[in-house]
Amino acid sequence: MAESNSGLVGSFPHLDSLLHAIENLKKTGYRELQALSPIPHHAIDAALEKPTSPVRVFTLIGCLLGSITGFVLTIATSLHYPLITGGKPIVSIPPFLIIVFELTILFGGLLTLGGMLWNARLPRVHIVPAYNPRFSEDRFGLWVPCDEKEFDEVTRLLESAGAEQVTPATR
Amino acid sequence: MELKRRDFLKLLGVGGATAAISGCTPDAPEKLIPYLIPAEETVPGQATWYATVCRECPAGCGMLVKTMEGRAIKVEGNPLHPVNQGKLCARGQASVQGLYNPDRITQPVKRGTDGSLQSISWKDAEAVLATQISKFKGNGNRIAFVTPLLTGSQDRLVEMWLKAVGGGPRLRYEAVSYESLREANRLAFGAAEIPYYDIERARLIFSFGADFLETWLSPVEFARQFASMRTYRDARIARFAYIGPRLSLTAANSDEWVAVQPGTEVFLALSMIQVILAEDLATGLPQTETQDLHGCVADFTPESMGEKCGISADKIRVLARAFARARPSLAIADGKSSNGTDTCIAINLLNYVVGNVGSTVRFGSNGAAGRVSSYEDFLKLIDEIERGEIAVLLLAGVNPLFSLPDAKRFQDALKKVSLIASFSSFPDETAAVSHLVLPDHTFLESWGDYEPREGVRCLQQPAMMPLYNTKSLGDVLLSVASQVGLQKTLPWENFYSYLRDEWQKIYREQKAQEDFETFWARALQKGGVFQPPPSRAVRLDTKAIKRRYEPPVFAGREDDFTLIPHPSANFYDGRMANRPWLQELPDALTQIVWDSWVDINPRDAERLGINEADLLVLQSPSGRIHVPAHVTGGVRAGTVAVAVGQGHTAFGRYAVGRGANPMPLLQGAPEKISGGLVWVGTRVTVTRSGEKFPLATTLGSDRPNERRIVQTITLGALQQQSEAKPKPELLPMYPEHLHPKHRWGMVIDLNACIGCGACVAACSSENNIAIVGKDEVGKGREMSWIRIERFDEGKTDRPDQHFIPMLCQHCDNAPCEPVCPVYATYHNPEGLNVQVYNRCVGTRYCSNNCPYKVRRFNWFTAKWPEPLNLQLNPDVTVREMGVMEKCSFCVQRIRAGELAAKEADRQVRDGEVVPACAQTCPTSAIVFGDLDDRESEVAKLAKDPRGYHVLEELNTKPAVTYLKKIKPGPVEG
Amino acid sequence: MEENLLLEDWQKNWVLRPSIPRGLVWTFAILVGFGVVAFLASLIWDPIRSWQIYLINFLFWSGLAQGGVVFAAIYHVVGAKWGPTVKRLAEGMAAFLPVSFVLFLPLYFGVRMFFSHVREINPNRGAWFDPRFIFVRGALGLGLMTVLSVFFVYYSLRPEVGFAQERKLRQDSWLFRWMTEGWKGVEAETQHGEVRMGFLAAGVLLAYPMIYTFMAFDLIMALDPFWYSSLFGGYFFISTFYSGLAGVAVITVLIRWNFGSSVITTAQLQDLGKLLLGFNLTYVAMVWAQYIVIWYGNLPEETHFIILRVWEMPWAPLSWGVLVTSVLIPFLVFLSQRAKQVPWIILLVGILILAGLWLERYVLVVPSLWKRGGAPFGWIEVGITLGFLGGAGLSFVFFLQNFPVVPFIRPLFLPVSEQGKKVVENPSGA
Amino acid sequence: MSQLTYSQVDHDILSAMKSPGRRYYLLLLADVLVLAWGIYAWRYQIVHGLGVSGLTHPVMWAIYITNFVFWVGIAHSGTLISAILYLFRVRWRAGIYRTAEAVTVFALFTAGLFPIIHLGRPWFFYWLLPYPQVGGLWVNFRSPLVWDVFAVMTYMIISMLFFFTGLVPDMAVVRNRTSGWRHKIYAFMAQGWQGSDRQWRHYKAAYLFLAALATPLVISVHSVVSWDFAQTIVPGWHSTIFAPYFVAGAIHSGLAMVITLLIPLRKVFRLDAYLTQGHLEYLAKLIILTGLIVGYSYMVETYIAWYSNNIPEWQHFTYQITGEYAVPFWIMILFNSLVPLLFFLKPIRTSTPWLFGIAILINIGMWMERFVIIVTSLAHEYDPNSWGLYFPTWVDISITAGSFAWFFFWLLLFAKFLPVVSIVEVKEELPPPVVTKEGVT
Repeated sequence: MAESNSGLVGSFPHLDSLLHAIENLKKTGYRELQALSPIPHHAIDAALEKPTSPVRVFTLIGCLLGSITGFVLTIATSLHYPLITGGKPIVSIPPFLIIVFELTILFGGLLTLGGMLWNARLPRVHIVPAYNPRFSEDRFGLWVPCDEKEFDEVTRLLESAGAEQVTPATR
Repeated sequence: MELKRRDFLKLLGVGGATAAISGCTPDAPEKLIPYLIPAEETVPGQATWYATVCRECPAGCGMLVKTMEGRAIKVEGNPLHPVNQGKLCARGQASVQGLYNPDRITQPVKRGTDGSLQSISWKDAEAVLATQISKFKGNGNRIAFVTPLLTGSQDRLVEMWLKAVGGGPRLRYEAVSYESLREANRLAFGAAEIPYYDIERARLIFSFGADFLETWLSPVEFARQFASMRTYRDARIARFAYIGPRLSLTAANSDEWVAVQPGTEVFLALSMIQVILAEDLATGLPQTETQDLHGCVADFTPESMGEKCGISADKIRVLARAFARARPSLAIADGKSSNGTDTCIAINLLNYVVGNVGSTVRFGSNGAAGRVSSYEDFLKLIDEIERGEIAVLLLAGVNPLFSLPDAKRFQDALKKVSLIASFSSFPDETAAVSHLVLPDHTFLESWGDYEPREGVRCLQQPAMMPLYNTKSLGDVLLSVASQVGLQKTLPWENFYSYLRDEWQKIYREQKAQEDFETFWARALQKGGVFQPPPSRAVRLDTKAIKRRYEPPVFAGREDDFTLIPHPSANFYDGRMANRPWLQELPDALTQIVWDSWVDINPRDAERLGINEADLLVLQSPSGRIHVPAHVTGGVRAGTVAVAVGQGHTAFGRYAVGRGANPMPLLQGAPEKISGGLVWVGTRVTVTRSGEKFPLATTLGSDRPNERRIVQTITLGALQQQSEAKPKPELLPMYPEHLHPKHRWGMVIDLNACIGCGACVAACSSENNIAIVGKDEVGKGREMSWIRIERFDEGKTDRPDQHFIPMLCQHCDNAPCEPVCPVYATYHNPEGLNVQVYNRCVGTRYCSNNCPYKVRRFNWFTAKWPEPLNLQLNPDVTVREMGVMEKCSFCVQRIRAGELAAKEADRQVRDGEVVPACAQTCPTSAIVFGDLDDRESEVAKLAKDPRGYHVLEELNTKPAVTYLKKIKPGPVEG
Repeated sequence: MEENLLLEDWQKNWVLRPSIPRGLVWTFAILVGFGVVAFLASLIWDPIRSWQIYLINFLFWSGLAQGGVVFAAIYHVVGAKWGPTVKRLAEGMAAFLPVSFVLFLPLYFGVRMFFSHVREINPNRGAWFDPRFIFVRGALGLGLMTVLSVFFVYYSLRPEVGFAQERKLRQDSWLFRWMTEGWKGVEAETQHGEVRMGFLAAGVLLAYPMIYTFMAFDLIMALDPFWYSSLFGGYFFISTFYSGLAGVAVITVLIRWNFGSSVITTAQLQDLGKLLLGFNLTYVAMVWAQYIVIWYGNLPEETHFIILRVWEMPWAPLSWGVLVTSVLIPFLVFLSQRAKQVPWIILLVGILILAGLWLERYVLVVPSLWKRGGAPFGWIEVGITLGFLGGAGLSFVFFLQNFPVVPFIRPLFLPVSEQGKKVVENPSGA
Repeated sequence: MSQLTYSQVDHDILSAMKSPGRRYYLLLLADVLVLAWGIYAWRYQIVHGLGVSGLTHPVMWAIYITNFVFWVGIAHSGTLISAILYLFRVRWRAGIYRTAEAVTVFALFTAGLFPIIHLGRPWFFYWLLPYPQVGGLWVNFRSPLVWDVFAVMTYMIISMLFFFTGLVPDMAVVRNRTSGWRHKIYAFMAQGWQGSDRQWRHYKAAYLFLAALATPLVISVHSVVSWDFAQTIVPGWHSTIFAPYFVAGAIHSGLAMVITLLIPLRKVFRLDAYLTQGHLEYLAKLIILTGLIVGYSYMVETYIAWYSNNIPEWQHFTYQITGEYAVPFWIMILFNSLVPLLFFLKPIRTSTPWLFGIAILINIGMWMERFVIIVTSLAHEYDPNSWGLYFPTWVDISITAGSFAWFFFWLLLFAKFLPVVSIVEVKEELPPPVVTKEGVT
């Protein structure tokens, strides 16, 4: 993403002030804001107008892959080495369906996790300087990408909204 | 009889038998043989068969020994042999475990002055004997010789030898003997012999205590005849009633068990005669004789006799009429009580009045059992010993110290003998007191011959070179003879040459066209020279009949229990107790293994507060034993029964300290008339010792619990249905699968099965079944692939027992297969349910899902103490710890048969592939073959109206079809 | 949102009642008539056909109604709050229960016909299969079930009806006076009712599985006296509950068109969709759990029932039809989030499920009884089925016309516990 | 808990992770000793063969499989609480789901051992895994045991994913408060979490879908386990109701186990504010439900055994209630379906001692249930001649004891090294800090 590397981080003790700040900044035309919070909150997502996560697609693909694998595995191996057991047909679909089901879930689960890591850009070794440990505890952070000449304005907007401190940070 | 192909194959091998002594066979089988130049008939992986004769009991069944790489691994019946016609009993099957018994005496031993045993060379051993012999040579019968029942050349050699060394007396000692029978025949018909009983032809049989399916005379032969007599022909079936206080296996196979008071059989017989004569049902008697006879039996009215015997008068009448009307009928008796001879005479008369003598009872064949020296003679010998008249006592293959009632006395007497030489192959009780042991070969390693009855001359040839440094009795005698300077009288350098000379005589009397060598080779191939039993007419000596028929007398307190000791089906007189297979072969009636027990009636048990497995004390005037109780309706109230055979104090690891030996309880006086041992003549006090003695049994519950595993059909019902009713066709859940080449299957006729267990022993021998011992069996961990299940449908005090061999059913829809995660078991294209040992990881899921519970799991690594491992069948995998195993329909034999057929470029013939169980089954109850082949016997039998599948409702589609047991109901007049 | 209803809205709310076209009522009435005629005619014409289709419809419609009430009961027990109107509509389905109880009585003759042969086939269980015994235990069970359900609904309605009486919000009627005997003022009544409903709901939830299990065993499983499956009872009451849910969904959508989305929100529709999806899976799990075990075990006494229905003509296509309509299609549709929010999709799927489950009852019952060729379907079947439809329709219309569809008392007069707030509903009771 | 603040939450929960005292180490030591003994017993069995256990013909399965089913069952409640209740947006799960999930994971560790322990040739256990073996022969997909392999493996993987995904944000908190090697470990587990809105968005989505997948999975797993029995034709095993019956039973025992663990946990770590009596009461209510389902199953099983006219089935039932194993049977009836009904009484389900006691009884009862089902059915099968009994030996018992030690070993570590209550989810339950009156909706 073409984001500029410098920016400011506002730290808020209250959720609603964070939301105000987002509103104001958006009004003033700042984009690509990034909120940092100890908990997820739908209000934040709403304020930032982020699209719904594409992880669901990964899950779907995983499930499809899983069931296909299940069918191929069971049927192909049975045909490759056909042994009659208990008079049951070589390709006994009912038992195979159980394998199919389990693999569907397994692959679905794995790709879901994969999808999350991929989309959330995890794992990451370097944590952005914008991050402040208290953002995992009891503070809400807002990172505004902007260059030096915008600093004052942004700082004003953040503080007016109720930021207790505003610090410059690079990505 | 025509030769089946596979029999012929076996016989081919025999051709080279002569090579056995010319030393071509590798002498030490456990040594690896380099096959660069294969020895004549030892082709690696190729079985060679030798014909010989079974010497485990006096019956003299023909035997074929399968050897591979120069070692005997399996025995089967000789199909050409008139006595057993290819069948063997469990004991016969176990003879290889005698050969490979880990406790055999491997070389001569001498007891030092301090009583310790030193092993010495044969030279020295024979020298010791020779010096003693020459010392007492000639000066008046100082040398006594006791052998088991020998016949033919061996017997003559012993006689000659003893004569030559001026010795005597000579005894043919058998613990199980028939003096009363022989004597009764002498008195009644002037023929002191054991006649030939034609059970097959009889329409009705009364057995007065003769257990002819287990131990009596020639069980295998009788079992075969019994089965064929019992077959359902033109809507009829011959009946069989057993008269005696104990429900033996034989009795369990009867239509009716008449549990009379012990020893009163004679009166039942007499009153039957009385009825027959009174109601004028006799046949083939001149009027005068009839009246004459009637005179002697007039007082024996059913009423008076009835309560003597403890049964109703009407019953007697019914039996009598039935016996007279069924033509021919047959009555046989054992005569083991104090009035045994009277009993047998009465039975003779019974047979006589209805004209059985000459038809189902034929004299002239002179059965070998009749040549046994009487028990009285042995007592005489003991007297002589006590008087110090015997200096040298030679004991060859007999164990009187175990089987004599008053063994104690004999043992004390022996102190007076300066040399006791035993020729025993095993460290038995008798060998344990001998000064010198000159171990004989087992019969599988030695030459000899045997004549079970006139006209049946069996050749006994070694199947392999001796396993140990042993020497055959004949050879020892001859070499000793030469050492004491008797070359003139006994010129032969070894027994083999002597035997051939003897057979020259037979050759001459045969007046055969071929030269001797061919005759000899053919004899070896066929296992001997066989002719139909000669028959001789006899007349009844009425004087003998006019006698006072004694009531039985018993030693011991009046109100005590009558003791019924009986030879055991597994151990005979105890000589088989060192065979692990037989120890682990469940007793047919109790499924108890590795032990002995006393049968006691529930009513008595209740009275005395005795429960199953309470350790009881049996006290008789002459001795006492401790033995656990088995509460069963199989003995008449007031009697207790103990099997002979267990309770050895010496005899190797498998026999020592197991169970109890009842013989010491017997008061041991001989029967007045015949001089035989009175078996049923002692009363014992039964008390609880307070201890428990857990008995190991393979039996879960013998109640059918409505599962209909054994199915029976009444004669009436059978006569109704002519052919099998078509079963309602079920809609299949899965598509059907086919068997392109073969569909191996089996039919088991429950009407023929007598529950003897020969199949179980044969299976163990063929398939390397592990022996697990008493404790493990107690936990249910026995390994046998086939078992005889017993279901008891009668009241507890009147058992009605049915037997069914249970083995893997090789189901089309086998529940065991699909549950295996690793395909260790599956259904092969020939219809076999195969078990792949190498795949098995041991989840044991298959066993859980097998409704027939025929799968066996290897809980531990199986052990075969040296040299028992030499018996292992190289064609069958020895299974590892942790894998499942089960009946394979003897797949190794199937493959062999298919291979033979392939080489000959033809189809597998019906009857060409026979599993071990079917092969040995004395009654041919088991038939195996290809169900796809419409012409095969098995396919035909499978359609029999009596056919059914066990647990049919489970839709497993088994390959084994059972034929319902026919229940004709009790004997009707 | 019910929390901030204002007092003046009540009047509106009360008056707010679905405008039911007269035509609809008449149609239902005509259908009933048609059904009765068809039934009576067929009794002479071909009694077995009329009785088996009668049984099928009885099972289907009673199950449907009962399922609705059970849903309401669960909603109550777990203290759910997400859709009072939906719950009220579910309660409304109880209106058919008394009718269905009455409809069970004539079934005695049907039962006698069905089980006439059993004694010979299966003597050991003859007494158990005695038609009188089956009928009596059935009647007792259904009676209990109906009483519990109706009283549960009664205590839910009583405060509102009484309140309306108090405020003269609607013209007086005998029904209302009877319903509000001994009125103790709205607050007391509400509190009191709440307690009663708690017990009755528990009663309904305990009785329903047992009674419907034995209905399944007696009126369906026993029709084939040799077949048995221990899960069959559970399978059946899950199936009826599933049909109940579908019914609720259908009604909810219809009412929504009538009232607009202010009363029944999209969120509520979506929740209904989720529930349907959940029970769709539960239902298929029940079918599967029975099928796989019987398929694998391959025991004739079990398989014959399945084989006949799944692989033999003419039943096979019907059985597979059940799976497609009541399981497969709904599953695929409801996988999508959006589909659960579109009323007409929910309506269609709901109807599809109901049709499928009706067919399921047909396939369960008919092959056991019908020994002639083909699958009986004609004017008899159609007629009687429509008759039942009419009956059910009328009774529900009766409910709509007499009782408030939007509950408004409880939110006002019931203090909501802290925990109560926390519990978002958990209708499966899991 | 509305009076709590965010930092208070952090402090309370993290204080449980302070370095442990002597009591803890003693407990750990005792546990490890039992574990070692169990391992010795297993080694003994591998060397000498399965014969050293009480297993025999015909009872080829006994308490090893009992333990397997028992532990898989224990696992289920964890997934129920963390996944199913999550889907139903049940808020009270927040306090307990972390522990419940830990129970799931560790129970699966334990359960997974028994299929190997009970093998005749455990050194070949990998033959059960799907890979081409001799001649391209794979496993037999028709075998319920192979279904087991797939089901349990999948279950183990998914529940671990779920567990660790749920941990990530908390790990960030711990990371920020630790230093040195601990910091490194937690930093790794936190995966560089910083709580940006993007991370949260995808995280929540993933978590939701994992929950949605885990729900049908948990049902399937115990159904598959039940089919190990139901697919056979063994009287007492072959029954269609087994799948739902086992699932209910599994959750029944699982909930009981969670209660048994939570009660000491909240006591020791003083987490009463987070694991309230209310939580336990909800669990008790769920136990009523599962208990009723289990009871229903017992009843229907009996009815069908009678109704079916199937002689082995009916005799099996009568054997159960009267035979050698009657005591375990009646224990199972009493503890599983009758005792839990006491929870209908509010005073009982709100009293900690009662809760604890009854939970223990249910654990025992559910173990007995599996034992009864497995052993009695095998002991009296179709062929009366080969009926037999099973009695455990010291080996069976030691291995069983060892398995419990193994489970608690992990649990003890968990209690010290990971937050036993989810920090983030507790915070989510609190009203977010705001300045304005009406708050944020």
